Amino acid sequence: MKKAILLALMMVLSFTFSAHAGETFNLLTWKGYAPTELIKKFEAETGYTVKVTYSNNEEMIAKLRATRGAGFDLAQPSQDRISSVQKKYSIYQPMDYSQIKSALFIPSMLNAVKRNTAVENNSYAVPFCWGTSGLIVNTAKAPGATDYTALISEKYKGRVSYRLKRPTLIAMAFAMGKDPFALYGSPTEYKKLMNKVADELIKAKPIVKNYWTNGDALLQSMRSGEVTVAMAWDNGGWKLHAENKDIDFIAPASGALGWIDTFAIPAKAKNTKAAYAWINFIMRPENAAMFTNKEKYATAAVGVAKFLDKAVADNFSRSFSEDTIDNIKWYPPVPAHIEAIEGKLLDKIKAAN
Amino acid sequence: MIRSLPNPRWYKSGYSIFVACFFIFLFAPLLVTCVLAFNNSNFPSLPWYGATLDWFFANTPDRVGIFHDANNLRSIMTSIQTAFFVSILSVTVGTCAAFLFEQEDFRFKQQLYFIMLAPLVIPGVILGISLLLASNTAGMYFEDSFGLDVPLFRPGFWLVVVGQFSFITTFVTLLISARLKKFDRTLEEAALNLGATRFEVIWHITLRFLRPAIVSGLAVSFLMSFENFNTTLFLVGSEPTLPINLYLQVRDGSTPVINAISLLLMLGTSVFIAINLLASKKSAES
Amino acid sequence: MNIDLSAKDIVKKFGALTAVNNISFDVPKGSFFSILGPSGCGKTTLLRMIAGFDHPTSGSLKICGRDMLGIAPNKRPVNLVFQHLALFPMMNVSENIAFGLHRRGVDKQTIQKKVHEILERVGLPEYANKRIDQLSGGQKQRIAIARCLVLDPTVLLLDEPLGALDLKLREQMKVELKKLQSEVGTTFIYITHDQSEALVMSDSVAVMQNGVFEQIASPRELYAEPATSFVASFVGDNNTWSATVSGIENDCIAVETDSNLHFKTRSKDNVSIGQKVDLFLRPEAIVINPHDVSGLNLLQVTVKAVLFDGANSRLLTVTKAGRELTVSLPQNRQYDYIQKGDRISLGWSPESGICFKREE
Amino acid sequence: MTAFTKKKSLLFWLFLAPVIGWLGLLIIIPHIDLLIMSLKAENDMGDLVWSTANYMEFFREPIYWVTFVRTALYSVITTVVTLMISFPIAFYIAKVASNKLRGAYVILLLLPFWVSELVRVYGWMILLRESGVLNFFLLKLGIITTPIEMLYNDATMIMGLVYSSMLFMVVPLISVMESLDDSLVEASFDLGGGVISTTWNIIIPHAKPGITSGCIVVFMLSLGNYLTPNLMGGKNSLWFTEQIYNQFIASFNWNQGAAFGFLLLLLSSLIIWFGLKVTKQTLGKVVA
Repeated sequence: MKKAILLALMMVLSFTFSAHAGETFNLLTWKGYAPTELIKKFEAETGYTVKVTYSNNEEMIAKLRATRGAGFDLAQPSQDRISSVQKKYSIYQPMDYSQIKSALFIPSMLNAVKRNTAVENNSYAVPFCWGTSGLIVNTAKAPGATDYTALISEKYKGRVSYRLKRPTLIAMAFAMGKDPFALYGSPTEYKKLMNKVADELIKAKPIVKNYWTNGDALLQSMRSGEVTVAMAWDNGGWKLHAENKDIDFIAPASGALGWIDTFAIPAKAKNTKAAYAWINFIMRPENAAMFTNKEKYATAAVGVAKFLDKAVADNFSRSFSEDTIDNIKWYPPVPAHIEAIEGKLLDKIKAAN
Repeated sequence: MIRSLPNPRWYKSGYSIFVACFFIFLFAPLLVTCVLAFNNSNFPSLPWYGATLDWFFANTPDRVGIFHDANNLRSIMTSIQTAFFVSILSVTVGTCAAFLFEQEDFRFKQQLYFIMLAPLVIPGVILGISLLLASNTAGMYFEDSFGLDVPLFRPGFWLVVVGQFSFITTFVTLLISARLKKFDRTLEEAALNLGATRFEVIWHITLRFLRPAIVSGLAVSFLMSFENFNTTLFLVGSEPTLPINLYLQVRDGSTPVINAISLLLMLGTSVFIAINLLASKKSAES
Repeated sequence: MNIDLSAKDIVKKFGALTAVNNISFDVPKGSFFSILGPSGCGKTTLLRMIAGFDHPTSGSLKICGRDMLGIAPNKRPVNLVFQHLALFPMMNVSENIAFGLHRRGVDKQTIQKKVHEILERVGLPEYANKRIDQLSGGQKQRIAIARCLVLDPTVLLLDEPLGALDLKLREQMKVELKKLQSEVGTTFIYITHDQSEALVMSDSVAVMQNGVFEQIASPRELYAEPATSFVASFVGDNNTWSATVSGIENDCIAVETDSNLHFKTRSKDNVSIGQKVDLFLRPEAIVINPHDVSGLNLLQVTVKAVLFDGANSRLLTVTKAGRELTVSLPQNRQYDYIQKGDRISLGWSPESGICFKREE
Repeated sequence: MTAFTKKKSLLFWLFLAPVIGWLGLLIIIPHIDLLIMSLKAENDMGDLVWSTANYMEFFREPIYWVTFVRTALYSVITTVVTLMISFPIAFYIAKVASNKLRGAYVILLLLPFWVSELVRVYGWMILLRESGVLNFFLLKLGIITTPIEMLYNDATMIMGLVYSSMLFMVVPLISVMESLDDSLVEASFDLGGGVISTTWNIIIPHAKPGITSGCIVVFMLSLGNYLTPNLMGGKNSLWFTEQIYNQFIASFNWNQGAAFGFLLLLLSSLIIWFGLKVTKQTLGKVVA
């Protein structure tokens, strides 16, 4: 008995300390951004053990703030959420662009991200993938949903779902004919606009079935017809389209919201070597294409076209006509204070009856 | 009304039906979870597409069974490690606390006892954020004044251990105190009388008497740690424990793998409880 | 004579075990009836059947002529004083007493009056507002009885209520209980394993063993004329010999004990020569160094110890064959000379001894 | 004598040191820090200064205190419902079920609660959602024609909370009822009491310590619950713990979150203190 206990003790202890000693690579990212096949391939190539933690923009920032930039070797925030956070909490380290094979990236996108994540003389991120938020519509069951206003339309009562997050507020502001990004500079104006948006959303609350937090769950409810109109990312709509031709992603009339997700290295990353290795690995055309084929997100890598499935390539051209592409609203960097305003309003919407 | 009283039939059968309903209520969600772990569908819901063991053993790009799911397996390991350290720490300190409050007398004992009970009424979330804030304050202080980066002072494995320890110890203390109360102190006096030192007395007599309570303290703290969510949520770093990991999956997309994990979890806990029961029965007999 | 309680052919089985085996008895109104027996003899089961907590397997039970079968305990005109009293610790004294009256829907003023009266009766008028844990053992006892008596039950059942008290208090409570019973005139059924309680208080006593009544009689009769050897050995102290019948005379028999002593005595049962018997002899029936020996059984013994206990003092003696014998030692100073180790002679009259057939 | 006291005091320090370390470093200091943090806020320059702004914000903004009151109220409702369901169950297990079955019942009762709360909530979600198991069977049986969303409403959320904290009510009730002498119930019946008057006059007063401690724990757990309201509550169910979480995660306003945390702590202490006062008990006695 005593021997067994001793053995168990030794085992747990050895596990605990070996786990810290090994060459692990800690990735803080969105669900789907690190497909299992790619992780396995990367591990085989480099010998690192990859540990993935799933998160979203807000939690990424909160987590890195709490750890003061430790615990993870690489994070994947959206490009608009980096500079203000970096100014305030210093949770990232400057990106060493010399370690990055810049030939792998679409140059304009790399430059845009560099510009948007610049704080003082340093830039903090490189692009990974991009996409848009818009509407996923079951055209058979909900004809006529072409703009964000469908989300607050009586017509679709009880069949609507969206995230209770900042993109929804911004989308509704655009739908009301305003440009919230133009008001980023003046918090009071911005607050006024957002108050109006919040009032609309509160008024339209009976129309919402639920506020989704779970991407897969949303897709499942769209599949089953519980939800027919949703605001979500384009890739979700395309995934569903592959199964059911009635469902598709629609770029809304007042403009899809364009985002770019990036790689940024936390301030106290232990294994920056692995971080750079991962970036250079996953941006290789064949790997980036594999990711796009599986998750349907558009990648920031060049030369992927020949590896892409035809269906995936078609998705984009089907949902985006020439002028809808021009109409994509790209997120500019979020200034401080803005998020506090939005946070309170989101709470208010959630609590309202 | 009670066993020794004659009861009318309607009363007896009505009562039995109520109790039966209660147990159905208790087990329905668990049963459904277990059954759907075997459904050959990519989603944890009906209709039934036939039985499969994919969610345990599969290893394909579409379906990864729990035994090949590195992410979940790692979080199970993390949970075991956390629970291991938490139970050892809290039983050690809890035993000290039990001795302190049961056998020693000192000023401010009442006040200290009251503080010891406080974690019972502090919501877990609050405990989590206050520890997060305090560790952050301490971490900043050490960094700014000494340039030291102390891993303990930021969310991560050890902060989770510390956070869970901080309230589980209260439960362990109460558990061990309850047994220590029943201890006949004349036994200690007898041992002292026979020439033992205080340390020897505690080691040979009191601790041996406390053994069943210590064992069940270990078990209880292990299980409490294993299933804790509220406190852990704020303290977890790059190594999520199983409940946190499951939460992220339930929230961000779920496959029947979660059902499979739940099933294993129930099996594991049942075995754990059974062993614990047998052990306590054995020690009660001896 | 009015019969308050009438039990007929009561049988109670728990699975294979027969706890009460075919018992019949009547309790007259206003009497103090005790059931005396060792623990496990079935007396508590019998009492619980009367109270309504258990149902007899067969037989009938009537109170005041009314059949009690199928009547719930809270509907029976009997009340029970529990072994550990079962006073409600969450209520004070007067609330405890008022509990049953409230259940009957008696109005508040009447309740108050009755509670006051019964407290007077049990001699605790000042205790109405005390908590239960502030009472002494004897006071609790009286409150428990008061709680039942206030309901004017036809029959009051008492389940060894004096068991938890210390000796002195028990002696005192015996007297008080008897007094209280004769004052209120309620029928008491009292169960106990303590023969002294049964003998002191009762009008009649039933001795119970293995689920049957061995004898129902007045205390005096029980003591002087036990009907069975169990009663003889259970009630009062006795010296016992195993013996064989060696001769039969008119109303006397001659026996030879295992240690070869020859006695004359009387027999309860019909015996023949050669019959194995048990001979019972009470310590107080033995005379020490008798002056007039005519007609007495005589034997020589050595004093092994003097057991001084006031009025209850005894001598522990041994016969030549090594058989121990206790003898009452009257404290009239007449026998002060007897010392440990003395040889003395003992005598007893044949009427004092009693024989029963040995049951093999 | 001196040698003896010396040794004793060494032992005493040995016991005291870890306990002080635990309570001081992990309970007292963090909560003081929580209080300090809650009393600091950013001024217009972005510096942290002493301020009661966080608390003012709470009272000024109805969504915060409405959520706060709502959380408290729903926790009370949860506690009451839990008590009503648990009381007869505990009584059954302690006093009605045969001795042989009692152990089995208790194990059955414990089993679900050692499984992570998340798994239990997840089970309910599978069971109740619009495409869930219950709807599936109701449709199959023809009781309903279109599926009903049973998840995401307040009643379901309360049911989830009741389910989550049931054990912490039943167990203390069972142990307190086991200590009830059967003869008290018998005496009550003997004196003419029925089921209702016996329950009211004898059993409930006797079970009071168990009821109190069960209620305290259940109330506490509901108030501090995050998972159940978050996953089962739906679009209207803002729980106060969620507000705290949002302040930390979504708004990055730790000071505001600290203030909310402190308010929640205050609320739970107050209600528990009040509950103890009303039932005339002390915390030490209730938990021991």
